[in-house]
Amino acid sequence: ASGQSSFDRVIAGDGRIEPRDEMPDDYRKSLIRQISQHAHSEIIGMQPEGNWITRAPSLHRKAILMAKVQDEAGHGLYLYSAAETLGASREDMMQALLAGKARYSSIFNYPTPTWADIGAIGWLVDGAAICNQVPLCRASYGPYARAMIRICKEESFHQRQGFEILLTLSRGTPAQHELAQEAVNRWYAPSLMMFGPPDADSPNSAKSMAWKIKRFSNDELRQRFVDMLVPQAQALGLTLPDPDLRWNAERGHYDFGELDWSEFKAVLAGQGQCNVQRVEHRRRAHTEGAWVREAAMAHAAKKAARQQQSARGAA
Amino acid sequence: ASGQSSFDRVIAGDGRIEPRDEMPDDYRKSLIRQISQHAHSEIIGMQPEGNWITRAPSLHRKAILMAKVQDEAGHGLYLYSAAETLGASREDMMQALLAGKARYSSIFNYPTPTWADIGAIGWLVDGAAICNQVPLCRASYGPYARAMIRICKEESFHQRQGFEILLTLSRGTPAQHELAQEAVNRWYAPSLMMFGPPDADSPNSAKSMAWKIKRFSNDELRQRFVDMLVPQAQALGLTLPDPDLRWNAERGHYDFGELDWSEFKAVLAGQGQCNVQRVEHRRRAHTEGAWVREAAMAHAAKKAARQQQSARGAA
Amino acid sequence: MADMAEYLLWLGDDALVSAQRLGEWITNAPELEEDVALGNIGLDQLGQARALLSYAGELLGRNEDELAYFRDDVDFRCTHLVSLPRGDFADAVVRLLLVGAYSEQLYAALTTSADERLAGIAAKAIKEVRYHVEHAAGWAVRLGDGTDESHRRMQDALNRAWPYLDELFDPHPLTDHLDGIAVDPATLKEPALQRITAVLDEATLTVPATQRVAGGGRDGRPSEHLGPMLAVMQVLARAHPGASW
Amino acid sequence: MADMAEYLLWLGDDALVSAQRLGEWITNAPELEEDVALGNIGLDQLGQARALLSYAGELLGRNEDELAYFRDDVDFRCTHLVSLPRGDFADAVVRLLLVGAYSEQLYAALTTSADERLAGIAAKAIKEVRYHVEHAAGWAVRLGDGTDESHRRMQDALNRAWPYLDELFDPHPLTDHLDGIAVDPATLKEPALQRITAVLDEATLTVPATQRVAGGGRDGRPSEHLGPMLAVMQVLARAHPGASW
Repeated sequence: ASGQSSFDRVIAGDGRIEPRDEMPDDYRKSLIRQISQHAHSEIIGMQPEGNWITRAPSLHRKAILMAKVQDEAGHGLYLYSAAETLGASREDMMQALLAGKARYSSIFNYPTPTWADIGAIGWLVDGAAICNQVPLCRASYGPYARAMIRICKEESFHQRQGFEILLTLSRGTPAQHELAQEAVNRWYAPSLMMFGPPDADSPNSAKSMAWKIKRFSNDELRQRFVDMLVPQAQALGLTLPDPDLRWNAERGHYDFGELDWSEFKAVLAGQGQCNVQRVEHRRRAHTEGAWVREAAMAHAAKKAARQQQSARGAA
Repeated sequence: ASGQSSFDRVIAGDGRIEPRDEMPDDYRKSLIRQISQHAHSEIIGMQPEGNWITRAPSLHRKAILMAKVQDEAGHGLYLYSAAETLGASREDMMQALLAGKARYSSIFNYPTPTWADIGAIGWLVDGAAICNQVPLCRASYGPYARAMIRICKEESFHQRQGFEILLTLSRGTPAQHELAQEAVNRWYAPSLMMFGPPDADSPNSAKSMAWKIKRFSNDELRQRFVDMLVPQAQALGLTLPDPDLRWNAERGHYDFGELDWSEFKAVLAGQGQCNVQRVEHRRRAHTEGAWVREAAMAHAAKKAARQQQSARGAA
Repeated sequence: MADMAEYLLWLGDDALVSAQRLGEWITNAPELEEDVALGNIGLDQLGQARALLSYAGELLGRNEDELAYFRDDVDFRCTHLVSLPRGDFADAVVRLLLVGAYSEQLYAALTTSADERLAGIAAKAIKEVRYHVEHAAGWAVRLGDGTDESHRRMQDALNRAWPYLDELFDPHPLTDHLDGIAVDPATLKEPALQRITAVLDEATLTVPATQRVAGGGRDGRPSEHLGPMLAVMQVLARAHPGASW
Repeated sequence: MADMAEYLLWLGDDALVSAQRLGEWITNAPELEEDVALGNIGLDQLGQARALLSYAGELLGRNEDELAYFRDDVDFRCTHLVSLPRGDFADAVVRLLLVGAYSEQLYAALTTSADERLAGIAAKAIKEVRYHVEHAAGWAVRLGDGTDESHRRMQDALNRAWPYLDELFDPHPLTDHLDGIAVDPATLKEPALQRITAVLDEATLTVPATQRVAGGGRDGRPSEHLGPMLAVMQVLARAHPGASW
């Protein structure tokens, strides 16, 4: 009971919960779910962009893209570590992902048919991720908050790089401009859906906010994102594909049209264009790498045995 | 002794030796060596051309190339069968090839960096093969002679197709013309070397000729080939890369320059550009297919067992 | 006419991309006999593609090679199933079975198309496709009911391919616009599935219970695998625009 | 100046093609840590390639992207070893070890090149390459002296790569023309082989006794694998000639 009340006190005082602190079981489970989903999203998110590493149209862009995809692997690693501080095992989390039982951000089930998608992912998807994640840098669980601080720094680089790709395309040849516009047309609505369903339909949000894991509602974040995008789209010379998008002086925000949640739900339910491909890709890489991981363990065991033996010999 | 003399009689009378006929051990061994080398050459020869199936520049050419490479697999199969009639096992021959112990025509250790190589292989390599093989249609060993008749028919299609590819390139854009000339520059000398070393250095030839397996010497065939090429090269509008090539009215043949046999010997000794790659490719395909072959055998055994059981049940 | 051309692209692109993948198998098959067989099947598919794309090209004022070599992936109209990466031999067998069973129904129905030229193409194709399905079915049974490893590989391959099957049968407004000429893909599903499940039964394989994927190949949303495949297929033709070969 | 540019292409193309192959590993590594590590190494190599190709480009009046994207395979100057198909992780480790051991000697020697800019590039590269060799050596030992399967795979990969090693050390008239600036590759062979064999010993692997292949990459006779690789690498840039990215 004293643990429970200390937890409440820390939360109320906007303090940080650390791994060894007591915490309610629900809090722990909810965090494991959220952090592992976030980790999986980083890992699966490597694929739609990895798709263009071999075809990046300049060496400069190739280097940036390789670094970005590599950053995402790094983010996945921090986040798995953060989840491990809560008692989850990386192996279990990975197995859940490979078995198709774990969630990851649905946005990565959309394909990247053109190079402009790399720009759109950076600008829109990473942009939405940042809006979502900046508040998480103040999440009540310490390891998660610290991981998010590092991740957000890198993500904002990524977003700027995405913006630059689109800007170059938008100001390039007519064919390049069209590629950019067409990618924005495809990624705009899905990126708005990254904030989750409307507040009215979001059952987990209330608790997360009470626990100070989440700080703003889905709809608040979505509005913030749209308000941020509109001037940036103007700077890009690209149009956001929403006829209902307009400034509302009264609200001091942009109004925007209804989103088609039925598609979101279909993708979430596994029927997106790439759901199967993404999980299958990960499964194949994991399976093909099994002999390497086994060998590394076998070698470590051999080495330890040898050291033990030579220590014994010396004694 | 009566077998030996009947063999001699058949040979002397330009007749055919058939699988069940008695034959000298040397004759049998020499034929197995020659036929299996020929079979291996067909199989390995699929690779330099197979290299362009996915990139063939028109659907018409892609279809012709696929059919050609497939024909070569077929030729390999006939020839392995012909060798099997002499008591060799396909499995043993294949293992010798995979182990790098069996010979195949050195010409296939040259690479095909450009599409024009597909034309040059057809015109020059298949052309040389035909010169070599047409006399083999009268070889004294029946199954070999019959396989060669079928193979030669198809090879002459292939040669014509190669000629057509080069003709189209030669009459095409300047870049295409240059590709064609450059490929002919690379394949001309190696194709002349396909007839084997000069007669003076060819130890096996005399016996093969006495047995009526071989009917013309290496140098005779090479001369015949050069005489055939010169007018065809003129028709193609391409130059054969030999400054010493000129008509000799006295001989009634074209004179041609010395060949650089040191390169030939290096390639033969395994140091060509693609020796390692060709055998490794075959080894990989064979290894990756092992589970399929095992399953086919296991299924056949199961099926046979079931049939036997149901036959027993019926009895 | 634009609708007709579009429909021909559906069929022609499926055939072309299938043939291109089979082309990757040549020199890589598990036995020489299979190099020959896969080559034959690829050639049949390529022949179908050429007939269909030539016809489409006449309607569009382009020839077969312009359509094959100078369209980008988003301009192709093939389903996702045919562009999946080569995979192992079990993947090849499973795809040949699934695509073949669909094509068998498709071409059978198209032999009575009101468009005579398409009916003629279908009449030739149906004979070829029947053989392809037979060939795939033979392997499916041998491998499904072979060793433990071959059974596992076949089931894995089936699980991988299955989510892409439904796209082949998706209804589409285009076929409504071509009444009597084209076939509503949805009508092909039941007989094709019957054929497939009969083979899987004999092969001791289980029909997967997996979710379908979205597809979109017919509407210019190709799989991510198509772009890299076309990069290789088109590289030489595009390096020499306007050249003859 | 043409000689200098040619020499820079030797080094730059080796680095670029190595980086391109490593790029194929990202999202496919046996563990996430290795996705990161291979990505790092690929980025280092890409950085080396860019420095070298930019320099070559200045001498030739072309920029790094024109050299990377608008040359055909026969205009590349990389050795065959770097363009071999991706293979399995053992192939990646072996090639990284072999190419790394060569590069380690090469860049160490070039730090004293009479060409200051090249010496500067080498001074940066040598630090990176030392790490790459360490990384490869660590894996070679773990896998060579790991399980029976990993030992077999490593030895197989070593046998596959070994025939291509000699080309790296082939003497060539070009380096004679660049006395004091370039390094005679033959002089690098002994120390590189020492490094390699020390690792193989610890890894319980056997130096293969296989024949070398002819090579020819320095003289415009690229491996057959380079063309298809460049088809993919260059496809987008070539589809938009003159565009900026």
